[in-house]
Amino acid sequence: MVEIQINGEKRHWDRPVTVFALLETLGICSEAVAVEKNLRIVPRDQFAREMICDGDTIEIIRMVGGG
Amino acid sequence: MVEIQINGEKRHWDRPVTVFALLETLGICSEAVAVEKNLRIVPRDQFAREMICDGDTIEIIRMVGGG
Amino acid sequence: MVEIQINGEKRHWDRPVTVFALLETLGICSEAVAVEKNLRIVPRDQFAREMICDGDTIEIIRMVGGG
Amino acid sequence: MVEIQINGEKRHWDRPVTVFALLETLGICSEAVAVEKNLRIVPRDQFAREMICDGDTIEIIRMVGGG
Amino acid sequence: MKRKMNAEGPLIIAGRAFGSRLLLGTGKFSSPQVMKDALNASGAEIVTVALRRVELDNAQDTLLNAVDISRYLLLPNTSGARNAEEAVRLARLAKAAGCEPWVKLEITPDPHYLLPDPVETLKAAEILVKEGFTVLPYINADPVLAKRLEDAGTATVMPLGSPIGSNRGVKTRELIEIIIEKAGVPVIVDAGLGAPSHAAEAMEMGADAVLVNTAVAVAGDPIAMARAFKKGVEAGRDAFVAGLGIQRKRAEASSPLTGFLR
Amino acid sequence: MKRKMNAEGPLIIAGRAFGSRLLLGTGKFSSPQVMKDALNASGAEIVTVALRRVELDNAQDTLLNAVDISRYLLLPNTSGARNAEEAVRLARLAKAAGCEPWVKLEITPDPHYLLPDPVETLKAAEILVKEGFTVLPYINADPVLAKRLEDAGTATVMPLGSPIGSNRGVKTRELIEIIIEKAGVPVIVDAGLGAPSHAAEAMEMGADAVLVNTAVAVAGDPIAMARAFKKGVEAGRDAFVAGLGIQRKRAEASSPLTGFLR
Amino acid sequence: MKRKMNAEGPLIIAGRAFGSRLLLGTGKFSSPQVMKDALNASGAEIVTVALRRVELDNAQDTLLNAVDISRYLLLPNTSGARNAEEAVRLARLAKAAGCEPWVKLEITPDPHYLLPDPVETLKAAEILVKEGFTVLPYINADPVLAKRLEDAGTATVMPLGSPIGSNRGVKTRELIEIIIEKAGVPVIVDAGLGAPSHAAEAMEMGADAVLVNTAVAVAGDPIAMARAFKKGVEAGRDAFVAGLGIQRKRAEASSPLTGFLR
Amino acid sequence: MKRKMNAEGPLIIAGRAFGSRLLLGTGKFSSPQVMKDALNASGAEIVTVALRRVELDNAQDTLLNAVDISRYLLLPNTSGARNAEEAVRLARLAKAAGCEPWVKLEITPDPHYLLPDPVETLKAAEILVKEGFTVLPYINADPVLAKRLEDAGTATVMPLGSPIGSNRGVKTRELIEIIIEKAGVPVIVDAGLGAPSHAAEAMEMGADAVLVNTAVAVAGDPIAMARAFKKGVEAGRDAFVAGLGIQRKRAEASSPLTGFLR
Repeated sequence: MVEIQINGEKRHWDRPVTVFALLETLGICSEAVAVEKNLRIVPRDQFAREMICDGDTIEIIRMVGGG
Repeated sequence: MVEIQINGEKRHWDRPVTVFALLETLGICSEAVAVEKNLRIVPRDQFAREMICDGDTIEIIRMVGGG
Repeated sequence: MVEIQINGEKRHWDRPVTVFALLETLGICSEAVAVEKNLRIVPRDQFAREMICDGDTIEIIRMVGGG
Repeated sequence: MVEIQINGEKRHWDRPVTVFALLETLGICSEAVAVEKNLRIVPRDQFAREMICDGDTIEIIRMVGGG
Repeated sequence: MKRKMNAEGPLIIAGRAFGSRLLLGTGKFSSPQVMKDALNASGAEIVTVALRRVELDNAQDTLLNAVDISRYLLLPNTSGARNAEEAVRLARLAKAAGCEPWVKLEITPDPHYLLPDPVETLKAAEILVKEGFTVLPYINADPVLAKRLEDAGTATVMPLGSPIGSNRGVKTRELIEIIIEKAGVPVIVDAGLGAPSHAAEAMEMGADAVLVNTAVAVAGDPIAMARAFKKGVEAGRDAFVAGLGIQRKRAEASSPLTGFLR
Repeated sequence: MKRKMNAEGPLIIAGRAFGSRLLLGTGKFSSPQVMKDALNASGAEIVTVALRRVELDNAQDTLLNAVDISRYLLLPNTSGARNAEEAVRLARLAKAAGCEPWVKLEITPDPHYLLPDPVETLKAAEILVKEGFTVLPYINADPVLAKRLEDAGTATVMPLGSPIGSNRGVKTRELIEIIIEKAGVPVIVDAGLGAPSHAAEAMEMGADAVLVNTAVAVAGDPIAMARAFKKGVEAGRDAFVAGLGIQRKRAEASSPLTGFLR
Repeated sequence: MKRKMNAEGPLIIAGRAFGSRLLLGTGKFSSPQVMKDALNASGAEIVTVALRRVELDNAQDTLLNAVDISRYLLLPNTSGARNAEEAVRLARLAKAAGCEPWVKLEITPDPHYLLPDPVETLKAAEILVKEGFTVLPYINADPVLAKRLEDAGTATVMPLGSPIGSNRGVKTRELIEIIIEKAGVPVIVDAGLGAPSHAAEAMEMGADAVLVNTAVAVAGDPIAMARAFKKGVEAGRDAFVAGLGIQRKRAEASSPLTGFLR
Repeated sequence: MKRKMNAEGPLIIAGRAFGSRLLLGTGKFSSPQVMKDALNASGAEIVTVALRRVELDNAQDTLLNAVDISRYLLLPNTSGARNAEEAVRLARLAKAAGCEPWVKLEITPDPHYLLPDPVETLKAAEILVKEGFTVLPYINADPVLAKRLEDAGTATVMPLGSPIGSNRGVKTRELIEIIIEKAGVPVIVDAGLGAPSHAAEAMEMGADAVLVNTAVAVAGDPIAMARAFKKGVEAGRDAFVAGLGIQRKRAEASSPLTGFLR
């Protein structure tokens, strides 16, 4: 049982997941986002390998309209 | 019975009156006003002599605050 | 011998001339000008008939650049 | 023989002098000035004691008109 | 500019000298007492008044009780007049009511913006001057009209800074500068001056006087505001006489430009 | 705006009260006597001075002979400093020269427009505040910088109205309004005020004081101009306290709107 | 504002439709060819001309050779006229010279600032309207005069932005806004527009068209400047039709205000 | 001004050429389709975007579906950042999200007026330049700060005209003129431009480009307004290149000054 902080919300998984799997589960297209794990950016080509474990803090960021 | 138009209002007297009497009756200090009778100005020194008769139109004007 | 005042200058002719002839002599294309004779405008279709005699004052006006 | 840099100018004395003596020699009223010796401010109550030796750099500053 | 000749002297209108260059209106004050105190604080010597019908059922005259006529020149205006004829009629009534033959000529056909009618104003001015009135016409900032009124014999011209009561200041600066340059009679900037800085600006431009009403009458503290305008007018006039510096694009050091420890 | 609370009271800087809200610079006067008389006419209680090397061959101090120090707070500026280090050095020298530990902090790397450096100014302010100086920083009209300086412990902020000596007035109005709204320390508008109307405008906006030098020093008659600025500052302050009316697009009649003979 | 009804349609003057809202003057160009190319680049459909005596010793007409009359409506002005009589005489001569009965009525007694005379202008307008002329009067920014001219039957009003050739832009903004609000005929801002931004500003205010001459004719590159004004006028008109936002005192974020990583 | 050398050429930022001098923001549009059409009408080649958290329960990306990335350079801003650290973090995230290493650096500690912090902006710029970012910093109209940022290697400076979204135009004109005069990198006027005339004015002053968002996004018709700004920017640029005439106090006749029938 792992607890992850994602974009300020607590979420739970029954086991550690890759960034890629996380995004897939959340229905987020990985093409358009940036992911920070514990304040460190996860390069896109690492999404499939980078594991998210209990207690990790994740930020998933995307572009929106702005001036 | 005479009808006089004063400052746009109809007023009635039982006989012709002088401007002076008119002002007195209305409680208007004659020092501070100008009087027009049928579009003609009545000089202040004529107030006591100038008669107002039936059908006359009178304007009584004074100074008020203004810019 | 006739003396004509044209645009402020005295000019002389040996005989009265029509407006048309005058313009031709001066090398002015009659299409683009207006002519005043003694403060009265001469309609263009009168140029050929309107005689200019001794003592007449003529103004020949044209369009120029302006704002 | 000592050489002193004062306000950017080289000046010579035959022996080391106090700040106080220096100002007096230059005809500068010590009340209205500040003195820097080798980038270090010399407190006014030290003027009589502080010696200026060969190679020292002195700045003598005063108030002038300014906005 | 001949007008600058007696720059340090008093304001002279129709041969009459005034120590104050601030004219005050008497409209819109919350009470006669407040008005009286504001007039006092302003130092004004010329105060404008309007003419209206006496209310037959409420005939006591409050305004004149408050104002000590002897201290001020009461300058009746023709407010309400929509054309020359009405303005002339009001001017005559004002005289008959005991005013001196001075009139602030204002003709405003449109009640919305209360802007003056140039044609009717000139027409009325010509009539009133002939009748011996000292005419102070309220006009748009129109240099040609100002000149024509002066030629017709008006004692001043009173161009507007911005619409009456708008408090927007001297929005017509370019044109008022021309009026001042050309004028042979005093130029009094009237209408729209909402703050002492506006009055000071007009005076710095070389105006001979300003007229203020709304900005003082409706201020939070009309007496203090009257005093403020008095100072603003004096500040602007003093600066005009003292000679203002020109505006520069570049900066110009106020401290010696010898640089750091040089 | 807490600042409006003691609107009617004196100007208070670092716990010290001043009756006048006009600060005067001492640069560019044609003679010490003219400067002395102008200071006198201005009513200023704070006057700025610069620091420069004594000229070894011409050592008599003219400035201080003219000014009666006891009457004024001499506020040394750091003019000439191009960075924080030079400014701090000048501030210390000023103190050693007998000034109180007050300093008008100005750091202007570019001699052309003499505009202040925000980064160096903040750096120097932090150092000088730690050393116990009362710091009055000259800055661009930058509300965020103003707030940071206040947080760093400066006694005031001194935003510029327009470049030094340009006489162009309050060209940075929008931003100075924000500085005033946000400030917890006195806001002194400095630089570019070329006429009393400019000073009055700044005060009407709610500035706590203004500093003027060039406009007075180079005026045709500096003494009269000093008096004019004194009145302009008082006019603007009085108006701010009295409560200015709002600006309207529409006109608003100053005479009763009953129309002609109604 | 009825005028906004056909905001998206063409400019209509006296029942005649024009695709361009930029009128161009033909004075002061360095050569007929430059003028021709500038007219072309401007897209103007109405071009103003003046009337002068033919020089007897130099009679070839250069202007008309350059301009292809069929492409433009030639709008003769009455420049030089100092009163109504002279203006009427010039209008009649223009018609006799082959122009359509349209006239830009300008009466400027003072050669210095070339400002219009309101009284003579109204007088001349009344005469010319009776004679069947389509009259476009050049006036000061005077809303009451504008209304009177409209009532007299003029086809437009042409208030000045600032003095002719001064390039100072719309200095009379407050009053022109009122003219536009009240006008029932097209308002063409004339005189003083020195840059495309000035023309755009006038159009954004709701002006129906602008007239430009000096700014184009004396530009470093008149053809490029003509193109620039064409775009400026279109930009301003498009913006007026599209609906401009209001001006705010506060800032309003263009990016989502969720704050940092929220 | 070296900057005028390639006046007729394209806008070049960090060695990259752009045909359009109008940058458009993507905030506050009523719908992606409206935004797409407005971008299209504006002719912009650089469009700004913000970075925010994905909403976990509403994860579909609408913005990028609308914008055809290949046609535009997406310029991520650091809006929301209150200090250098947060800004740097956002810039890196933007790059990780697939943007090119370009960033519009904005650091606004105060959410009220959204004005930039000069000290934090310089600090972040130095870091990001070292990391190889092309940095376009949003700043107050501060010539000294602009120079320091240029020296630190930023690709442009982006001074504000007036507070973001205020639509008030170029209120900081005097200072932006100095920035343009001194700048060795493109000057892009950002924030507060509320109408095409404002954009044209900035370009006429010699700005290299402008950035607009609110005025277009919230217009009655954003697509038409985008087109209007496109024309306004081109008009201003063309006029700057063509060479504007100087402003005169006097009038200057556009018609021959020979007087009436002379």
